[in-house]
This record gives sequence, C-alpha cells and structure tokens, in this order.
Amino acid sequence: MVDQTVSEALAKPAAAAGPGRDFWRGIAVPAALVVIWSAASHLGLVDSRLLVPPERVALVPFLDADGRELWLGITASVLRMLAGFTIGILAGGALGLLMGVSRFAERGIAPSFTAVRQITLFAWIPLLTAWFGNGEAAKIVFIALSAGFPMALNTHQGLRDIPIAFVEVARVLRLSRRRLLTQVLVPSALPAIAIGIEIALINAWIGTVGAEYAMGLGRGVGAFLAEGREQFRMDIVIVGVLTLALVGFVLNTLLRAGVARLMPASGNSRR
Amino acid sequence: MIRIRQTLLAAAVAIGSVGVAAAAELPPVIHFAGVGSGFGLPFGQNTFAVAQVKGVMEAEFAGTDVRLDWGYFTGTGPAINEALANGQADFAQYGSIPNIIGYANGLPTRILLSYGGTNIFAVARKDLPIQSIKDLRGRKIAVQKATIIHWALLKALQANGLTERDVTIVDLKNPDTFAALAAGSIDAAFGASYILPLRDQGIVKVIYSTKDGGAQATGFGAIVVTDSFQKRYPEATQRVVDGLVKAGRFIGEDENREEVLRIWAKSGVPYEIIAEDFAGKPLRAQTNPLIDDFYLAQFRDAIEFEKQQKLIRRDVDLTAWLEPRYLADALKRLDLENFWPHRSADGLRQSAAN
Amino acid sequence: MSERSLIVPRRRLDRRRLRLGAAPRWISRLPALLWPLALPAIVLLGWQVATTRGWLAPQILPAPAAVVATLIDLARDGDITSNLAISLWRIVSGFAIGAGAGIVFGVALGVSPRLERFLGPSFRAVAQVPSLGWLPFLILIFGIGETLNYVIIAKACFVPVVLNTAGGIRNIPRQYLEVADAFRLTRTTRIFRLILPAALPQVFSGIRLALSHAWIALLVVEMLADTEGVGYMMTWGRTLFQIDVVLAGMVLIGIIGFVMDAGLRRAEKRLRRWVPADG
Amino acid sequence: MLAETSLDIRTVSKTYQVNDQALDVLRNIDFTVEPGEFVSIVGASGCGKSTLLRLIIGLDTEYHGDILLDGRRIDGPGADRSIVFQEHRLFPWLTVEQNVALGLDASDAPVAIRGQSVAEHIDLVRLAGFEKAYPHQLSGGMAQRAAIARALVNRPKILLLDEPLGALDSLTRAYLQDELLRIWRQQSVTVLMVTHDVEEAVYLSDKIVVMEPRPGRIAGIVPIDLDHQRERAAAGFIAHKERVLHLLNH
Repeated sequence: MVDQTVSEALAKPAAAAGPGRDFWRGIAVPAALVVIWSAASHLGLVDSRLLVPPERVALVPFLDADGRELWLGITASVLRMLAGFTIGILAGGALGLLMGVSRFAERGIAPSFTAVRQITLFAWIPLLTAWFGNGEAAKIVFIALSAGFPMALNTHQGLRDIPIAFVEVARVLRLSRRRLLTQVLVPSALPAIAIGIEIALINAWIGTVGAEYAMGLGRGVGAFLAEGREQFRMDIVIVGVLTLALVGFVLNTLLRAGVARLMPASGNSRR
Repeated sequence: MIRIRQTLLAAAVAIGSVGVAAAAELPPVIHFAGVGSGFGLPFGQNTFAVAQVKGVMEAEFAGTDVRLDWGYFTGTGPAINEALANGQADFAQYGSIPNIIGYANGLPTRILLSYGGTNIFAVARKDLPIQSIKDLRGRKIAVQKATIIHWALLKALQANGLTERDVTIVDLKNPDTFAALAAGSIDAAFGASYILPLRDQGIVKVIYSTKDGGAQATGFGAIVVTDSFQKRYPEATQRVVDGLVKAGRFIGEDENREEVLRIWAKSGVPYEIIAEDFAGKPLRAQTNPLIDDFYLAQFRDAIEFEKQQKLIRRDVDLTAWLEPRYLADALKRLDLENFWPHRSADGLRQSAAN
Repeated sequence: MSERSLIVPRRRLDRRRLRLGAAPRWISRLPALLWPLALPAIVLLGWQVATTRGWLAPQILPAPAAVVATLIDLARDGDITSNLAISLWRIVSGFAIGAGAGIVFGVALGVSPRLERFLGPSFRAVAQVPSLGWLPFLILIFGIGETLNYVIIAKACFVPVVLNTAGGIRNIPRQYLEVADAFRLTRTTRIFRLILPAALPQVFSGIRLALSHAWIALLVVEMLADTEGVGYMMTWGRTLFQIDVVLAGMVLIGIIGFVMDAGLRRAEKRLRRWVPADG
Repeated sequence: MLAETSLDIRTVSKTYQVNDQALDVLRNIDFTVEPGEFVSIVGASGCGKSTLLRLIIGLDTEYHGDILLDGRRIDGPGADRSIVFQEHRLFPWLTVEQNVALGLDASDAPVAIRGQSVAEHIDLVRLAGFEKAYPHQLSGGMAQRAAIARALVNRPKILLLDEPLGALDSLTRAYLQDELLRIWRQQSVTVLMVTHDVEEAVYLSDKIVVMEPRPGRIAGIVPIDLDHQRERAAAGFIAHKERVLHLLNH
C-alpha cells in the first residue's frame, strides 16, 4: 500500500533531519566522560597509577617500546582468529547441515551436541591446554570451538525451520537430492546461517583474546593485555581493552556489510 | 610410551618431528620450556636465558641439524607440565612445587640439575601497621598457591611461630595481586622480585625477604627432561646438560655479573629490580646447579609440604626421580667439580667435592 | 453462522517433512530412545579403550571411571557442593541485579527517543567489550572479592537484557501502537497491556542470553581471579595437573547449564501461553 | 441520542515529503457526513482513502483545510471517534474480553459499568461464549467482530471502518455485511467506511464518495437512494453500481 509506506517514511522524521545531529548527540556522553576522566587524573582526584590520563593512553601504542607491541599483537590475533574462525564455521556448518538434513544424524548427534554445548567455552581451556599445550594448536582449537557451536546451532535451526510450503513445492517438482539441498534447503536457511556466521565471528574474536589471555605463549592482543596487567601498566591495559572492543566492532561491521551484499534478496531475518 | 603428539596431533605435527628418528642419535628439534614474561615473545631468566642468549647451546649442537626451540610460558608451572605431557617440551626449567605435582601425577620426567634459588619477598600495604611476618597474624595474604612461593610463605610463617590458621591465604595470580593490593582488598602478598615494582610505585613496603631469612627459606626449582627423551637421545641429553653447566659457569663468574643481569632483565622485570634481587651475593652461590644434600633436603621438604597441603595424591620417590649422571659427567669433563660449593643438608656448611 | 464454530485447532506441523538420507534398515529398527545414546556410548568406549590400552597418558586423558570416581570423591568431600553453592549464589544474585536493572534501562531506552539518542550509541559501543575486557578495570575498582563477582555477572546480564528489551520495544508493530493511539490507552495500560507483552518474547530471549552470559562471566572470573567456586575448582585442577578434576568440572558445568536453560524455556512457555504451541 | 453528530471535511489536503519531493496524497477533499449516515469512500489503491481515515481518527494531525466534528476541528484521537482496521489488530496476548475492554480504557466509567458494557458489546457482535478466547483461537471473521466490539464499546459518535472486511473470504464477508447493517441500526451510529469493493459500498451506504489517485481527490459523490432492504441483483442496485464504477474508471 502506497500510503502505508509513505506514512512510515513520515513516522521517522529523525532520519530526515540529518544524521549529523544524531551523531553529535550520540557522542556527547562519551566526550563528557573523557573530559571528566582527563580532569580527574590531572587534578589528582583519582590515583593516576590506576586511571592514566587519556592522552598518555592514546600515545602508548606509538611512543612506548612495550606499547608498540600492540601492532604485532593485533596482526597475530587477527590471523589466528581467521584461522580458527574458518575452521570453526566450516566444521560447525557441516555439522549443522548434517543434523538439519538427515533425521538419522539429527537423532544421533543433536542430543549430545546440545549437552556438550551447555559447557561454557571457558571451561574448555584447561582441557585444551592439557591436550594441545599452550601453543598455537590449543588456541586455534579453542577459537574454532567458539565459532563452531553457534554456527552449527544456527545452521541446524535454519534448516529445521524451513517453511513447509517450500519443501512441498520441492516434493511436487520431484527435485533431485542435490537440487533440493542447493536450491531449496540451503538458500532458505541462509538468513539463519548468516546470523550464525555473525555470532561465530564475535565469539571467535572473544575466543581469540580469551585464549591468548589464558594460554600464555606468543603474541596477541590478549597476551598484550595480560602482560600489561602482569607489569601493572594500566595505560597498556586500557589500550588493550579499547583495542579489543574496537577490533570486535570493526569485524562486526565488515561482516554485516559483507552479509548484506551476499544476500540482498532474503529480507526475512529470523531471531 | 607412545608420544602424545603421535596420537592427538598425528596429522598436524608428526611430520618430521619424531617418527623416523629412532636410528639417528640426535633429535631433529629440541624444545626448551621455562617460566617467562615480557611483551611480544616472552623471555626467561636463570640458566636457560643465558644458555640461549650466549649461544652456548647452539655451540653444543654446532655442525648438526638439530634445531633449538626456546619457549617461555607466562602461565608458569601448570603450562609447563602440560607442555611436557603433550610433547611440546623436552627440557623444562621451573619451580619445584609444580615440578613435583607433575611427577606425582605420573608425568615421566627426570631431574637433571638445579638452576639455583629464587629470592622471595613479602610486601604489605603501606597504610597498614605491618612491619614483619609476625604482624601478619589475622591478615589477608595473597599468594599464588601451588607454587614455590606458596611453600616459602608457609616456611616464613613457621619460622615466625605462625601457622596457616593464623592468617587468611588468598590464592591470586600476580596481576590480580597487584590490583588487589592497590584496591586494598588484601593486606599483604608474597612473590618473587616481580612484586618489587609495586614498592617503587608507593603501594607497598617490603617486610620480609628470603635474602635475610636464610638459604632454607629460599625458593628453588629444577631443570628436568622427559624420561622418553633422555632414554632415546642420551647423547643429545648429555650435550644439553653440558651446555647448561657451561651457562651456569658463565653466570657464576663474577666478571659476567652485569651482563647476566642485563640478559635476565629482558624478561620484563626491570634491570634495577633484578640487580637489587641479587645484590650483595655472588651469583655463583645463588645459581648453584648441584644436586647436593641441601638440594635433596629442600626437595624432600617440598614433597612433604605438598602432601600436607593435599597438592599431590601419592608419594614421590625422589631417588628414582633424580638422574644426576649427566650432570656428574659434565662437571667431571669440564673440570667444574669444585666450581660450586657443596652444601650440607641444613645449607649451613659448605665443603669442596666429596 | 458458519464461521462461528471455528475455534481453529492449530494443526501441529510435523517438522520433519522431507529427508535426504534414509537410515539403514537395522538402524531404523533401533528403539528411538537408544539411538541418541549411541554417539556418547561410542565416545565413552573409545575413551575407555584409549586409556586402558595406554594410547593416551592418564595425565592427558584419565579413564572415564576415574572421572566418575573423582566426581563422587569431590561430592563426598563437599568440595562440589560448597563450590557449587558459592557459584550458584553468585549467579542468582548477579543475574537478579543485572537483569532487573537491564529491564528498567531497556524499557527506558525503548520508550524514550531522547535517551536512545544520547545514550544508545555509547551503550552499544561499550557493550562490545566482553567480560574478559572488563575484568582488569573492575578488579582495580572493586578489588578481589565477592563484590567483583556480582558486578561482573550483573554487567554480563545487563547488556543483553537492555539490548533485547529496547529492541523488542522498538520492534513492536506500528499497527498496535496505532491502536493504542486511536483508543487513547492510558500510560499504565500501554506499558502493561501493550509494551511489555509485545516485547516479552524478545525480552525473554535477552534473559536467556543473559543467563548464559552470566554463566560465562562467572566462569571467567572464577577461573581468572577468584578463590572459590566451580571455575576455580577447575583451574585448581589444572594447577594440580589433575585432568580428572577438570573433566569433572566440565561435566558439572554442562549439567548446570542444561538445567538452567531448560528451566528458562519452561518459564517462557508459561509466560507466553497466549502463543500457539508452534510459535 | 447518539447520532446527532455530523462530520465536515472541508478542502482537506495532505502532502508528504518523500526524498525531498513533495508528494500530494490528498487534494481538496470536501464532503459531509450527516448524523446517522452510513458513508463509504471507494477508490483504487493509492487514492489516499486510508490516509483520510487516519486524519479523521486523529492519528495524524498535519494537514491543510479543516476536519470538523460538530464544528470543532480535530486535533487528535478522541472518545467521539473509533476505528476498525483492515486487520483486526487485536492484541494477541489479551483475551477477547480484555481486548474489548481496551476500548473503555480512556473513559472514566466505573468498573462495574465497564464490565457490563464489555459484555453487552460482545453480545452485540455475537461472540458470547468466547470472552476468554485468545485471538489466535478465533477465525478471521470472529476476530474482526471482536475488533468491532472494541470500537463500539465506548459508544463513539462516529465509527470509522478501514476496509474492515477486506481480508475475509466472500461468504464471511457477505455475512458480516449484514451484521454491520444490523449493528449500525441497533447502535444508530454514524459510520464512515473505506472500501475498494463497489458492491459492498452500494449495499451498505447512504452515500458513496468516489476517489481517484495521484493525487487523491474526489471524483464524485453518489447518493444511494435505495431502501434498506437491498437486493444485489435488482436493477436499481446495478444502476448505482454502474455509476460508481463509471466514476472510478472514467
């Protein structure tokens, strides 16, 4: 209905008023906080060992010898995360697909999967370090687990919740198994799978930092953060935490843009 | 024993690492693991660090294809036990308490030599009226449990007529200890020299140090090898021990003191702190590698401590665990049998070679 | 009057409509209840064989029986019960604080465009920092102790509840809001008869997410900066190189996670009885 | 009596800004609904008929011209007007009874009277016995009748119907058309209905406002001078239908 869409456009006058104002409003509170932070640390209202002045934090990654480790750390973390993430979504996707298309597999695997999924990821760390050591292998396995679980879950659910109409059409058309899979099942589960990938990416990043933080060997943002704490360098800790948030945010934004480009057609996002 | 990497990591790691080496005398790669810290790639202290930096070990294996791999774990004891268990470490240098825990849980290691003692400090919040260990009665003390520092804490209490029940011991890792002291949620803490920067930041004062408390209260550890490695590669094991003894000699020679301290400072602990840690004592005494009566007595004490604390579930046969022949051989060949003092069980008397 | 009698019995759709692979015949004859147990049975068997045959060192993988024995030991010594009680109390109180505050803030954010404009973006940015990142700051502010646990768990619950509550409110169909306007519903009626019930499904998925985040945060804080609780018990098991304790902890954590999730599902079903069973 | 109220739409225009372009939705709409009348607006999609209803109910108050209710300009929703939407828009989490009671939410009637009024109106739309049912348990026609009860329970002077039967099947629809007539007479309420079904409009109305799109404007007003017992096949009925269709398609 034309007049409905028009009235909807009208219902959001903020969008028309220009994004500039919203942006400034959004940034007002953080800006005020930074000013308070700066004032508090300079005027000695708080212990400056604990709350380092903001400008010092901003300069640490450039001027400080230890702080410059950050750049290598980010590179190492991102590469490590990509490796684990790739393994995780491939394995998780395959498992989800298996459970989604085969009742036989679903009945056999899904209960165990659900049970194992209830074990919080961090609880895996002591086991993984015992099995794979504190090196790269354990970290990548941990990241892959972090990414794999949501991926498998969403793929499975996406396939399970396919509207009955689609499957009936496929049945009437007597599609071959391969066509059914590639042209009906997977495409219609795609929105759910995309959400799975999104969650997998966020989890993989948290998993990366967590693994680096808890398994002490090698470079990475998590190791950087842990070492900053080890040496009681609050400036480095703050930089580490900000980096962790920022990288997560950037990854998420990139992925969303990527997903949006990949599937412009399916508008019905679940969840 | 079938090595873990062949089973668990078969596809990933096996290629080129073990497998074919049975006939050869030397392994393709030797993994060293130690406790370390520092930004980026962590770095270690004690004998390993000097052996690595001075190229002593490379010299031992010059002309062979053996690759040397040094890894320093910020996760300390447990991480090193895990590395030894799953084949990511062949030689390890770490504190006795996790060392014993590993062995008591069936980790097949052999003790090759000592890497010397670790000074341990007690610090207390500046705003509290705590001047000595005796004042800790009723206080909350942080220590990382199941470490040699935990052992030293109980030793210190004991020496001052206190028991565990007179204080509250909180199990905290180093960074949490710093934060907890700064936030005032604990009163005191025990640690190695890494804890001293806190004093320089004005948060705590030092109330005790094993430098004053006598040799028996000082922390200690061992350099171990996995049993399978030394059985399979006795030749390589001997070369490693030779290298470690040579590194020990370098550390012990007074003219190298400054250089050695600089090497250790790469681990992220500031040079000034390390210099202070070892001030007033010759490094030769401090880093004595010998398995002598004193060392054995210390180890027995630590085993007893672990049983009391229920850190281990079964007893440890120290004699079966030791493998001193590589060290003896190296000392003899290098003519270093009298370089380090041989200590009596109580650590008080020293004698020349027996 | 034909349509008068039409109370439509919602046909429950068989969600297994079309299957790619048909199971081998002997499998399909297996009692349906046994089949889901096959995989765990195979894993357990492989595990047992691997340990008895000595393929894996017991320090790496203790026998299943050893894990069970450890579980029993820990239960008998009271280690499990005391640690569990501590952990559960932390979860419950942290969750109550965080989710409660989250609903209030989420409703505020959802109904007030001004609040959304000023605080929304910052909140969403801050929400990106996982509990692990908060830990160093929170330790500095609150020190090590119970307060830290409550704060970090409450924070972990707060974020998803706020996001989902605000999102749920923002996603309320405009048609319903127009009804509220056209019939000039009072403020109370709007909140309790429209906004809360309409946002409920999403609020509830926020709450479920919150509980799992709380559980994660609890383990993170217990494993990294605590001296009691199930997470600490596992770290301690790692320190003592006793993988059986670690595995026992994992089993315990899995069971609790399962029970909590199932409980919430049931609660949600009760709260949403106006929704047909198929959702 | 209730049906004293007249609705004057005087030269009403409405413009939306869409992508910085002015889009005329309504232009110079001008007609009157007399007290007690049943008036229909017919027109193709996009002629702005739903927008006009939104203006009258008061969901949207930005327009040019005047919409006068007994001579007073409308500036928001009020107790004197009520609406039934095309989709029933019952709240799925409330029972029929609770949904109908929403219509009384803004009134200051005492609780006892409210309950009675709700019951009466559920009776009126013949849903007695379904008070405790949830919307998902009702058929489309029943749900729409519940929506009518909700709209009438506060005894509005004017009832606005936005294609109220548009989503129903033809049998239910015919049945509900008679029901609407019955309710209209019983309640003696003024009704303004938007529909795109010409036959429905001729069947129910006293007067039909025919609109044409882009911009939405009045193509003509057709008074239906048939008695209230209308036969769809009668010649007079067909003639009126033809006139409306002609205006729509000219």
